[in-house]
Amino acid sequence: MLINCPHCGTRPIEEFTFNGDASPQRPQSQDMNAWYDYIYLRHNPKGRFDEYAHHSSGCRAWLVVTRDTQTHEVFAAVTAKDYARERGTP
Amino acid sequence: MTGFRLDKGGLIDRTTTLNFSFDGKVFTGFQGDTLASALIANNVHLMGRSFKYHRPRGVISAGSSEPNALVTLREGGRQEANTRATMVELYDGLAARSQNRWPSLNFDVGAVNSLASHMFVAGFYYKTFMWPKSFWEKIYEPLIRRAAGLGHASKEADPDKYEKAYAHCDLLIIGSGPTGLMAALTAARAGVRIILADESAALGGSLLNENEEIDSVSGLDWALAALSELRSLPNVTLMPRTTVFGWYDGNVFGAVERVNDHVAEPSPYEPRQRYTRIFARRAVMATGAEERPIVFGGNDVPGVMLASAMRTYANRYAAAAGKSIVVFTNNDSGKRTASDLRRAGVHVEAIIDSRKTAHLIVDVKGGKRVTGVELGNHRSIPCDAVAMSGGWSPIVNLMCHRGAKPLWNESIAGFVPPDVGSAFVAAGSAAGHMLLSECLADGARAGTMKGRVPAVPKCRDERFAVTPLWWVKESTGKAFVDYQNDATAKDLPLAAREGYRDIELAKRYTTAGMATDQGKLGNVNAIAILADATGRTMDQVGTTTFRPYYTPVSFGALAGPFVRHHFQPVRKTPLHDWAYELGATFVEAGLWMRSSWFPMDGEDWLAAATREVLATRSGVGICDVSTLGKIDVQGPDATEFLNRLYCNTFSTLAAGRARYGLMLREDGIVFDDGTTSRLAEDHFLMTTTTANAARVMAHMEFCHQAHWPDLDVQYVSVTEQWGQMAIAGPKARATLQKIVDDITLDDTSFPYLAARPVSILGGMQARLFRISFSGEHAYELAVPADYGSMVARAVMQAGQEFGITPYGVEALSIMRIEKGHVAGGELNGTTTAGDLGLGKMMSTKKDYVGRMMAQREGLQDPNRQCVVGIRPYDPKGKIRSGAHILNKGDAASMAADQGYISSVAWSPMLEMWVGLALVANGRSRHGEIVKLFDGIRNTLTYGVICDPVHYDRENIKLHA
Amino acid sequence: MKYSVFSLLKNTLSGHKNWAPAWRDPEPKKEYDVIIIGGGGHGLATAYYLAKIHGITNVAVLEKSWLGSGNVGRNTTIIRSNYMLPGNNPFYEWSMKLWEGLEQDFNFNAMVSQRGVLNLCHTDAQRDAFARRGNAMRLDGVDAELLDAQGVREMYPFLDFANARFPIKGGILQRRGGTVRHDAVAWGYARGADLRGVDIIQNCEVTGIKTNSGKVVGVQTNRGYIACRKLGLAAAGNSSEVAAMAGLKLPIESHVLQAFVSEGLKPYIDGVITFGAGHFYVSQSDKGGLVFGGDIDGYNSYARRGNLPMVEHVIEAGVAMIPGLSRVRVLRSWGGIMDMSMDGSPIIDKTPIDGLYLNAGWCYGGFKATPASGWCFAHTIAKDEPHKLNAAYRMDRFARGHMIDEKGQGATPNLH
Amino acid sequence: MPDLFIRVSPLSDIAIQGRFGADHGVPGVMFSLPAPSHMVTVIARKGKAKALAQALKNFDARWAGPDQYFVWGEPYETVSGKLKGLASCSDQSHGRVVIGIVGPHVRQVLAKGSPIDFHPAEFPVGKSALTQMAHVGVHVTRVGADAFEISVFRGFSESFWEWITEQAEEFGYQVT
Ligand SMILES: Cc1cc2nc3c(=O)[nH]c(=O)nc-3n(C[C@H](O)[C@H](O)[C@H](O)COP(=O)(O)OP(=O)(O)OC[C@H]3O[C@@H](n4cnc5c(N)ncnc54)[C@H](O)[C@@H]3O)c2cc1C
Ligand SMILES: NC(=O)c1ccc[n+]([C@@H]2O[C@H](COP(=O)([O-])OP(=O)(O)OC[C@H]3O[C@@H](n4cnc5c(N)ncnc54)[C@H](O)[C@@H]3O)[C@@H](O)[C@H]2O)c1
Ligand SMILES: Cc1cc2nc3c(=O)[nH]c(=O)nc-3n(C[C@H](O)[C@H](O)[C@H](O)COP(=O)(O)O)c2cc1C
Ligand SMILES: [Zn+2]
Repeated sequence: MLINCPHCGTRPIEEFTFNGDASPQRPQSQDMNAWYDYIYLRHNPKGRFDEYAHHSSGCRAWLVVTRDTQTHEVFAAVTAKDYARERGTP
Repeated sequence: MTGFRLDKGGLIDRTTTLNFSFDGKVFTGFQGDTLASALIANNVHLMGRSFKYHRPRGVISAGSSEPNALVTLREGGRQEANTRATMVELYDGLAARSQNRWPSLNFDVGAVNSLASHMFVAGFYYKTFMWPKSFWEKIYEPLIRRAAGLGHASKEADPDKYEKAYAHCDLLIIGSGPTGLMAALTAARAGVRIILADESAALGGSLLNENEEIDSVSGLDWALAALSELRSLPNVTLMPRTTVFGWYDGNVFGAVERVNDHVAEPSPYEPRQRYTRIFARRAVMATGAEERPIVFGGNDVPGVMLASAMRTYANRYAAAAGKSIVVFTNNDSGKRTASDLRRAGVHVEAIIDSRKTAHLIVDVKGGKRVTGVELGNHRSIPCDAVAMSGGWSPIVNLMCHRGAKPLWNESIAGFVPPDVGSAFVAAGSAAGHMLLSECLADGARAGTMKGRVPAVPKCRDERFAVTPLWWVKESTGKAFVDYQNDATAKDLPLAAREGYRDIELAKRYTTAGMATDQGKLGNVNAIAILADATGRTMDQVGTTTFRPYYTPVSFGALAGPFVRHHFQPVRKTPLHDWAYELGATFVEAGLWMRSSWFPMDGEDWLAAATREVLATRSGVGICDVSTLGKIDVQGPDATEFLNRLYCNTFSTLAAGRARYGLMLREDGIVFDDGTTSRLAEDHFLMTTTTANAARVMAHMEFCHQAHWPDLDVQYVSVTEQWGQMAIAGPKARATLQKIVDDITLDDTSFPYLAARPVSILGGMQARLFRISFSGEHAYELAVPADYGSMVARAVMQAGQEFGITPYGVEALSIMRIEKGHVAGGELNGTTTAGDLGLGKMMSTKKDYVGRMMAQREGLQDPNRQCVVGIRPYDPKGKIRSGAHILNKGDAASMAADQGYISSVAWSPMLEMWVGLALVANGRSRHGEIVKLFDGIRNTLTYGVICDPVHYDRENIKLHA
Repeated sequence: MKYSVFSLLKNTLSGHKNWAPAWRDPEPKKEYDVIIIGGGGHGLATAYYLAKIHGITNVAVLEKSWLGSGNVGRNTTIIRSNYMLPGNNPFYEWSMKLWEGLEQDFNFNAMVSQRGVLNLCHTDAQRDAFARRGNAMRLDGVDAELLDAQGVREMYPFLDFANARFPIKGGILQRRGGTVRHDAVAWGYARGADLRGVDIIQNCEVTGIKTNSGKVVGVQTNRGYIACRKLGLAAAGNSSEVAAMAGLKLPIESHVLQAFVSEGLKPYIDGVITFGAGHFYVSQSDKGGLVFGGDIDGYNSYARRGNLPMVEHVIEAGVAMIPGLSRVRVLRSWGGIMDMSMDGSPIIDKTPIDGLYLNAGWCYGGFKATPASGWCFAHTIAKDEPHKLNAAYRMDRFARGHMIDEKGQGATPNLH
Repeated sequence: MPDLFIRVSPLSDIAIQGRFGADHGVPGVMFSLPAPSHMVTVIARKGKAKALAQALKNFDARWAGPDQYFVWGEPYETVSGKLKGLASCSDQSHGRVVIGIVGPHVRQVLAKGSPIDFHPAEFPVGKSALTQMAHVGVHVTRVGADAFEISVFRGFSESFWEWITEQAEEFGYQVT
């Protein structure tokens, strides 16, 4: 599997470390249920999926990679910074 | 023809004779032979024994699909089992041994199995061996295991080297037959970067084996010309002896090059094999087609082989499979076989073409060598070899490695590759084109990256037409579908009858297709027979799942150079040389090598560590602590960042001071700890535990980039920039005073938790921290790494008058346990700040990672196991880490479990064993006597729970 | 038809023409008392014990593909009960006890083979952790032995003691651990359940779950609607997908785990060995192939195949542990979809929806659990409350903060 | 800081000068250990990336991550002084070991470790990248048609040296 790092260009997954679903957002509230949901519950979709990937053996940027969990086709990769700024705070 | 080596022809070099042996018997062959062709030329056909029935078996194919002719090569650490004789290039002195037979290939006791073969049908194992219960493991299974398996693997280390590599190209072409060559020529001439890989020793594919005509020269000459043109081009990489074994996500291909398997021993500078990950923008699967056996009685008797293989042995290796041949075919290649063999001077006794006669072969006569065949009409024909052709299967494997299934094509009677997009296309016979002209045209098409497809050379076409014949049902002899696993035609209907109708279930029940050839020859026949037995079409039954590896790959190739002590890189500290000079014993700590203790004449680790502790606590000691993670954190928002990462507050930390910090995971469990110093208003130096350094860094990057991208903070690991040493003990200050320039280390100018740049040894910029893990009056001195050992020596010099002693991680750990400081044993990923007695550190005034989830009932439960001290009830007694703690009166059971001992040490100061433990509600149980259950070491003793701080609870020495 | 020496001889004489099918191939009925989604080990075992122990026989097991096509048919077959944290061992030890009598119980040879499971350790800290674990096992009445380097060497002299990057300091051995022929487990339970009247319906994919005022009433399938009173989910890697049909969101991620088999060899490794300085475990199948595996690939996946980096990791570790493997060839590798839970431990529980029960979160340890999982799930479904053996495997443990995290990795599924 | 003190490279007694590996005439590659100099990690402060890139034109600055560089040849004090307000600087002069590798087979050697395509069209002279080789993170810069400079963490340098020189054996190599 190859990922096109916005900083480094196309690199294979051996240079990356994955950290699961990028869609849950760290709650601002003190609501325990919101936190439980954020920490523990996952949609875990079959198909298109936004996933945190750390270019740990490269530029060390955290990326959000959009990928199909069934075909492993990689559609896009953006930096986690842009992704976070894009969606703003919950 | 004299003997079985043809007088002329073939791509062998008759001027270079090679000696080799098979089962100790010595033979000769020629350069260019394979082991199989050389044996055939010596009229040796019995090359192996089958898996279950131990039937005599000869070579079936001339390539990598060979199921029968598996041999063991080489000796000792180089011994290699199950090697296909058809793929072994002959070299002088080659010694091959047959397998799966006892006492000898010729006389194999295991063959008695075939007497009971009527009982040994598919699934037989599952129905029996159940009574009496105990017999399975004691009797049946050991017998089965000994009978099963093929060759013996070595238990010695392999002396040869292996390499890994990456390769990149615009176009990868897999297969160098007419299709592959045409594709390569087309692409190469267009100037794109290509790689042409072929598993065979020589490039050219079937053009080396068959009599073809292209551009009015022989197919062979055309191929040689094409290859020399390709060789001359800078954008072309040719990879013979290279098997592309798998297709992976992102159009990454795995390939193994047999760099030196064709020589007795590789040069010391070269690898035996090289594994390459090929990143291809586009790839062409020009892997050709595989001829199929026909399933008929005795189709496994040595001397029965694929027609194309028999042609290949004659044309390419000048070896005759026999003197008198019967050809059995369901397609046009019968004619071609006969003419090639006749041209080679081999007598063709009969051609039995199932499309022309109803009287098919029902049995093959002969045990270890064909003596004749018997037809349905009871007519028998004497012969010493049978050439069979059951049609052709495109080699679709690679294209199916990512889940796509091939499709049945009626007109060629074979499965053709699925469409998997333009990045990987099939061409030539692999795509179902059986005519040479089609292959050339298809190759040119596949090799064209853009623009129009160039014209291709004219060629002569052999007719191709096939009418399926799968199984001669009237067969009287055993008819095999999967040779190596001894799956017969009858096994499949049986599996279906018993409910294993799905092809995947039938495969598992009969093991057809599960041998080392992965059913390259047998699977399509199996599918057809199952379809017939269950009244389904080929498409309805479908194929089993194609998986890597196209052919089996050695562990060595995939491990590459990362074996034995090179398995993982070694990481050495800046003080390594210094510690080494002093005779330190080193221990692995992750990838680091750390000085563990410094034995003096004959001391064991405990004696050494004890001495080191005593010397440190009474005088001064020096210890390498360079492995602690060090992260430079800077920027206007550095303080805010640390406040959010740590559960305690850092905004209140003054410049020039250090503070102990505790980090939680977002789930509220303790993650890591360490002291962080404020070097300037906007500049911190964070330290982490050795074990978590990398994870903490990744965690910071995650929190910053994913949660708080707008914080103006910069951080980078400076772990390797600094050699860091702890200088501890009553004389630490006096020692250091001698090497620091112009500063007095008293409590006012350099108090506890001071952290400042200092100049030492007359001008070296260093950093000094007054922090202590040992509980002594102690400092940590950080110096630029290249000076590390030198400074350590200087400190030793300075401390000499105080009897300074180097100490290692063993002594370090003894001292931290004496002081009740938590470390790895307690920071185990399941403990909370409260469990560690650090609950008070959790700020209530700010948000930080882990704050919310730490409030869950289960993490607040007063009955949680928390850190206490533990000592043996009998002061002379011993306690051990890992022992569990039970209430004094309770019998041993998990229900009564109160916790366990997480760390222990022999305390030189208290002269007894002391430890730390995690005990339910432990803080309120100091003084309680408990049972210490260490059943795994057969001891049951008593202990006393106490305060975790065993030594100098008042911290008098720390502040002394 | 009972399998016995006699039935075998009888059928041999009649040319094996009269073997009865191991299971029927029934059409789905309109309604069942209990429907189990998932014809894997756990689903089939659940049906078997529902029928055998609880006398509930109007049961269907719906399998979207062929019987045992899931993880039960693709795992590395290791069974053990060597856990550390309270709540785990009693369950896995019960599983071990069931394994020990299983073949006679369901009259099918599943080749249960207690060849011993040895975990190696390479540091003092690892040894201490093994001691802690071994003692927990002993406290639970499970067999466990702590070996020093010499003890390991006597069992497996061909491990790398000479030149290893991470020296072998010892290991923890459970002699009663071992391997079981994976496919046979599915087939044995299927046959046993079928004989007791359970309908095993292959190629029947559940596409929807129908509830009525908070209660399950049936399932939509590619073969039509089927009504039921109770519904058990045992869909392993697909648990999230199936639970979502009932509006449930699970503490689970799906990940791919690869496994490997070598070419057939004469007996080479007698028991099961797991490496402690890299992720690698290996045993030898009765056919002679070395069956081995390592870690999950690390990215979320529903594809039953992995990529090269993990292949290399696993094989590097293998050769690091056993240098002699260098010239052995790997024959085939494949993948399965792991239901990785947030603390590495499973869930066997009721759900907020009346009549809907969940069995999931097995990570890569659920094969050994098959008998106990089926046994406990059957109890939970029949009695509408968990048995005390699965009392720790409640879904609400995460919200309440009672995780069972043997590895101490926290809510990071790909690290369990 | 002026080097009043003798810096001891971790490779000093491992990288022995001479000719090793196969002998096909000219060495396939030559390894050198550029004399220890200064290396400073420079990371742009928020919103200062462009200004920093501009300021770095007067330095030997090599890309080392998003808005991050290794500045070679000038001491930490100088660099941090000149870039005050633009960037955060950290001295790495002792933290990384630099290995120079040049020769006709240099790409083949690097290809045994890194997944990067070092074809000149893809990786021109002057380009830097962060990648991994032999389980070790490396920073690599193309300094000539077939010349590269690689830096690794000090602690790994010995292992890395052993590995990379072994990869060059088949071509024959020289240590200068
Ligand atoms: C490579 C690998 C190695 C492993 N090694 C071990 C090991 O050594 N020891 C060990 O204890 N465990 C091991 N495991 C884990 C173990 O195999 C699993 O935890 C266990 O098999 C899961 O339970 P199961 O058998 O019921 O799952 P499965 O066999 O996967 O059963 C689930 C079934 O549900 C079906 N299904 C899913 N969705 C639907 C639907 N909508 N409708 C109908 N049916 C559906 C699937 O088709 C599947 O057949 C391993 C797993 C893998 C993949
Ligand atoms: N006699 C017949 O009836 C008949 C039937 C089919 C094809 N043919 C002829 O065979 C020829 C087919 O030409 P082609 O070029 O398509 O195929 P080919 O058989 O000539 O070449 C295929 C090459 O691919 C290589 N290969 C296969 N799998 C590989 C892998 N995984 N890795 C590396 N190499 C691999 C093989 O070693 C072989 O050299 C045509 O001339 C066609 O007419 C004849
Ligand atoms: C314990 C075990 C042993 C196996 N042994 C073999 C074998 O000897 N030969 C073989 O071809 N496949 C073997 N396999 C792999 C299967 O062929 C198959 O790949 C695996 O069950 C996954 O199924 P799939 O590849 O059809 O998806 C084995 C699998 C397991 C779990
Ligand atoms: Zn990157």
